[in-house]
Amino acid sequence: MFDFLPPQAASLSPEIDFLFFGLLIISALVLGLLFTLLLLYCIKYRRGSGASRTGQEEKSWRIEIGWTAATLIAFVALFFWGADLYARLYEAPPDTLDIFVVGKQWIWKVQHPDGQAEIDALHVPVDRDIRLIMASQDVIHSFYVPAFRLKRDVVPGRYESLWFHPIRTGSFQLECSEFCGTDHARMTGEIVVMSQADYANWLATQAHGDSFAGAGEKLFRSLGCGGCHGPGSTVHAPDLAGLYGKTVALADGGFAHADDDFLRDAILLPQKRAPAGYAPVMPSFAGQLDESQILALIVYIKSLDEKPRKTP
Amino acid sequence: MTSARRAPCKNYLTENFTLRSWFFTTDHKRIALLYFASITMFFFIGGGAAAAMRYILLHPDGAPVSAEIYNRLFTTHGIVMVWFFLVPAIPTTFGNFLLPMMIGARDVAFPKLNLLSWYLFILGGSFVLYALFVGGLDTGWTFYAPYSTMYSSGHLIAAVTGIFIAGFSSILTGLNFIITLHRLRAPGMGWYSLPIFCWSLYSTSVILIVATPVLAMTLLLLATEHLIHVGIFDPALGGDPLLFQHLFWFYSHPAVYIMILPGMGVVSEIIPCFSRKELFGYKFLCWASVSIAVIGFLVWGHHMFVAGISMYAGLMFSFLSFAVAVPSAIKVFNWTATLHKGSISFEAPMLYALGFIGLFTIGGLTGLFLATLPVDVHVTQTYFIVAHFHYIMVGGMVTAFFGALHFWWPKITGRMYPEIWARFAAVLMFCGFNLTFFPQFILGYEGMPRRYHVYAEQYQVLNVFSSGGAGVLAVAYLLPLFYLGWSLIWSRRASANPWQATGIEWQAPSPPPKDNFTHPPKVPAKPYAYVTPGADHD
Amino acid sequence: MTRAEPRRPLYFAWAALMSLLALTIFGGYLKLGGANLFISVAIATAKAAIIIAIFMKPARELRLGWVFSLGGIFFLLIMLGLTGADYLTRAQDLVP
Amino acid sequence: MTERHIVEKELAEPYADLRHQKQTANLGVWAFLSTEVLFFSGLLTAYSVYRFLYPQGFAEAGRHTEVLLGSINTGVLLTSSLFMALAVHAIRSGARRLMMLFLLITALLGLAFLGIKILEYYKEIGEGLLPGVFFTYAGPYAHTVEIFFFIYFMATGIHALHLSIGIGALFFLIWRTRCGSFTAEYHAGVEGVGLYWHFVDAVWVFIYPLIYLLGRNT
Repeated sequence: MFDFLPPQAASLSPEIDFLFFGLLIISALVLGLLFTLLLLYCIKYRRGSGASRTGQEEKSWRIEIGWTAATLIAFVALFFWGADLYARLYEAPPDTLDIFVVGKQWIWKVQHPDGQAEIDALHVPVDRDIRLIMASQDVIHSFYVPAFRLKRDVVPGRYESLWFHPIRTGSFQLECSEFCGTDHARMTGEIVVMSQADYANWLATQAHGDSFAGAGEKLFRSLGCGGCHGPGSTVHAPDLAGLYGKTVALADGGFAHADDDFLRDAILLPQKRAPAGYAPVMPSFAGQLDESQILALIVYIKSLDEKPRKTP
Repeated sequence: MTSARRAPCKNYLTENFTLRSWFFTTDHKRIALLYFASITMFFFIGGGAAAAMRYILLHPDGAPVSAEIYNRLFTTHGIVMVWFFLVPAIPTTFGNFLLPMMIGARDVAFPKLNLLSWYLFILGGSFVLYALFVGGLDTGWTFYAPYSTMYSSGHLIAAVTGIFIAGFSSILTGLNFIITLHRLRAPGMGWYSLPIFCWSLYSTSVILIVATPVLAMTLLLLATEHLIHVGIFDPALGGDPLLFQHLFWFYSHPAVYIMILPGMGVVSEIIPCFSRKELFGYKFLCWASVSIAVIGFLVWGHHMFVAGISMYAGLMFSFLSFAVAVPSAIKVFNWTATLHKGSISFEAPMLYALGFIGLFTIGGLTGLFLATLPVDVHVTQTYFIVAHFHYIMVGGMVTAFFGALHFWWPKITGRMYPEIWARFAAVLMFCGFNLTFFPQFILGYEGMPRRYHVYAEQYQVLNVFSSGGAGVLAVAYLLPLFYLGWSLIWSRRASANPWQATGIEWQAPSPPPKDNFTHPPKVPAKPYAYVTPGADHD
Repeated sequence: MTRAEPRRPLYFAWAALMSLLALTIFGGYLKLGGANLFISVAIATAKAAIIIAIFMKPARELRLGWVFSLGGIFFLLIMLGLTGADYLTRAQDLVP
Repeated sequence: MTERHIVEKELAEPYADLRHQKQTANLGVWAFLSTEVLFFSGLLTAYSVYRFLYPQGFAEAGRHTEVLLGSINTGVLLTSSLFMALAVHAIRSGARRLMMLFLLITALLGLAFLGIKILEYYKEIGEGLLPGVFFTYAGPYAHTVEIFFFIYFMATGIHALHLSIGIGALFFLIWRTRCGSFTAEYHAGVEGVGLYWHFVDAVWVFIYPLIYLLGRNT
């Protein structure tokens, strides 16, 4: 539409642009009206001009209430327009392709579910719902893709997710938009959107050993997690198979949804949301694992819940 | 012109010439001048940093400096401009000088606290200048944790201490104004006889005393975490970085209104005076100021839409942010309506006021873009934000500051400024400003993040425009320094009321004597009782 | 000059404060789950109200004193309320 | 002293009569106290957020505070407030010597509070509960306990600082009274310090249950 705009590369970008231009037109009308009046009054009522000054508006409250109400109605309408679109931007649809992103000073590290890893680049297939699960190793970063009209701060200590549906192939700019230190301006990368066939090819040609879940399983063993959480263990510890997505009763009487953030806390801050019915003996692994290792563990734990369902 | 011929009698400037009489003065007018000198210095320090940044941004590869230097420059620019120019600018200078005079008082309620407030400001400023001269810091003015507390290596403690101390200076000023307005109004001066400038300062002061202590506590927590590594904000130790942002923006969003409300007050004085017409919708303007101050405390979360607050919190803050724009819109409409059937002349203060309306409206309208959630997700943390708040802060507040400076220059110094030069500077400022910051809206929508000194090639053209505009703007800001300085000695003397304005500060001689009024001022029943030539007044 | 002001309310206020202190200590050891917080904050509010109303007398000089004494609390509630609105609705923490 | 003497002695710029000056000073103190409320509210918000995020860890940490000393201190402070109110009452009827006595008792109770507070700090630091500097607690909720004690030391430390300033102000008042200030007609200074003292007391009234009584019910 306009040359200066970055390409509209995700399913919702045209809608965001539409909203933006809606706002732009409204603003232009308001500004046009205001500047016309200012200019008109300044010329017509300049000192010494012959224009009649009789009949100055004395009572003002009718006019005041009029324009206040008009402004308010316009604002409420704009709010609902924005709110509807935002809700769709915010909530990911089901069945997304999940890719893991770790930000650290000053690189973006990407892990695909099958184990392919890349730095400062993200390859995704076109026409699929893609969800990024993002973590930060150190400070707050922000994952920003202008062509998708999307950004999300990557806050250390928790997972942030961002979903999009690419609608055109090509290479788009990735930027860190939250100031993160010396080389903040160099923390950029590229998003490569490929046709589904090309994406399959690309995945195949990338050298990789284990799948991401496989890497997690190795870690799980080398850290000795199975000693307590394994099937034959004598220690009373939660069974991890099928845990992901469940609602867990907590020791303080509350409930928690066993999602990525919950598992992350369970590994790093086990007492933050301790489950009910277990002694608080889980050691903290904070400081021993980096963000992508934690992600690998979580992906492995997630994969555990699929097995029982496959063999009914 | 009797006063022009009369030999200068004793006024607050000629009362006494010793250094002691300046540095230990409790006269609100002298304190205003002490502040004026201090913030002028800070304005040019902050402006220098901005100029250096615009120079660096001419090239996409960030030459000729390293990232460290650029990061320190924008931090310097932010800290100095926000806390040592924009927040104190109008209240401590024109507020201090004019507030007691506008209500017919001899001084503010607590003159000694007023002086103490200036010393605190200078002490805080010294800490910040020390931090900058020994190497600066690179956190940005927002000090986001955990970067500021755990990772940055700059002189965080000195800078934060400086801001902490300067905060108490703000609190004392706010407290003084509130009590002064409640208690020292001249007999017969009701709330609805006050000029809008006083209402604006009252609203500003409420924000100053309510929000600033929260900043003080936040900075205290920040500094302690930095010093002894406790995890109050750092997630690695169990803290929550978003808590810092909540506390910080609880101050820093209302702080935006600290900066703009006094500007709105100034414009509300200038426009009726040069239109020779009563201010339209006076009571609506009064209460619009107060509602901005109160609703302004409900919207801070719009700085955090992409930072990880919940979707519901996002929607709530978005709605409230639209709500706070309503009173601002009311103000713009009322100023415009005041011009209708007036008798408008275009002296420099009026040019600044008209420029303010235009630039503030653009700033305000782009604020709506940012309150609209999906658009904010795209443009926040880009140059769109930078352009938006500079339209409010510089286009609005700084323009109003210069408007006030010219409008009350005769009252403060007793001299007229040179009109031609002043008009030229006003127009130059308006053009330079738009050239600098309008391209940044486009840059932002194209996706150039802020705080980047190395950027993609496609952004260069607009950046060059912006830097060019900054050059023009720099000249426009330096000009008044020369012609106003010149006017102090060589310009003609001003009469008591050169603009034929109705505010009672104009009933005092120019410059006023130490006790402000030579005889008790006549308080008009209603403010802005201008008579338009040719109108059929009852 | 108000010589006639009685001294007795001050002693009553002090007695009430001490009783509330005893009550809040006692309440702190009851096993009431979440209600403990509610009770202790309610008692603290009552104590503060006594201190303000009887010891401090906001309207001693000007009725405006009441506005000033409650103004700070009003903004404090805004701060707690809106910050809470975010924390209580963060999806990852609690299921309803 | 005659009316005219008092006016000559106490009246300051920019006031024309003492009543006006006194009311204004009183209002100024109230405005200052509303600022103080917001100063403490930053900490209160931090406390609320972390208590909400880590209920168990906070309960655990609360059990490590000195509830006995804290309760005694609450009583001491509430009593000091009574004497402060009595002091204001005394000067309002012109009893200057009685007021000095009450002020002295108030100040001594304040010092007693500080003494107990120091004892408490001494014990807690001995247990290794000083965050960042000397923190040796290694139970299951170590991080949370550290955050709790950070907020604890901040809140009580800033409170103690306020109290120390109050004590200093009380001795200043006593000294000024000996020099001849304060009469039944004009005693804005005493009332101002009184308001401040009661405010510091009211802050403690909230600190006490939130810190010392936390986690006592399990």
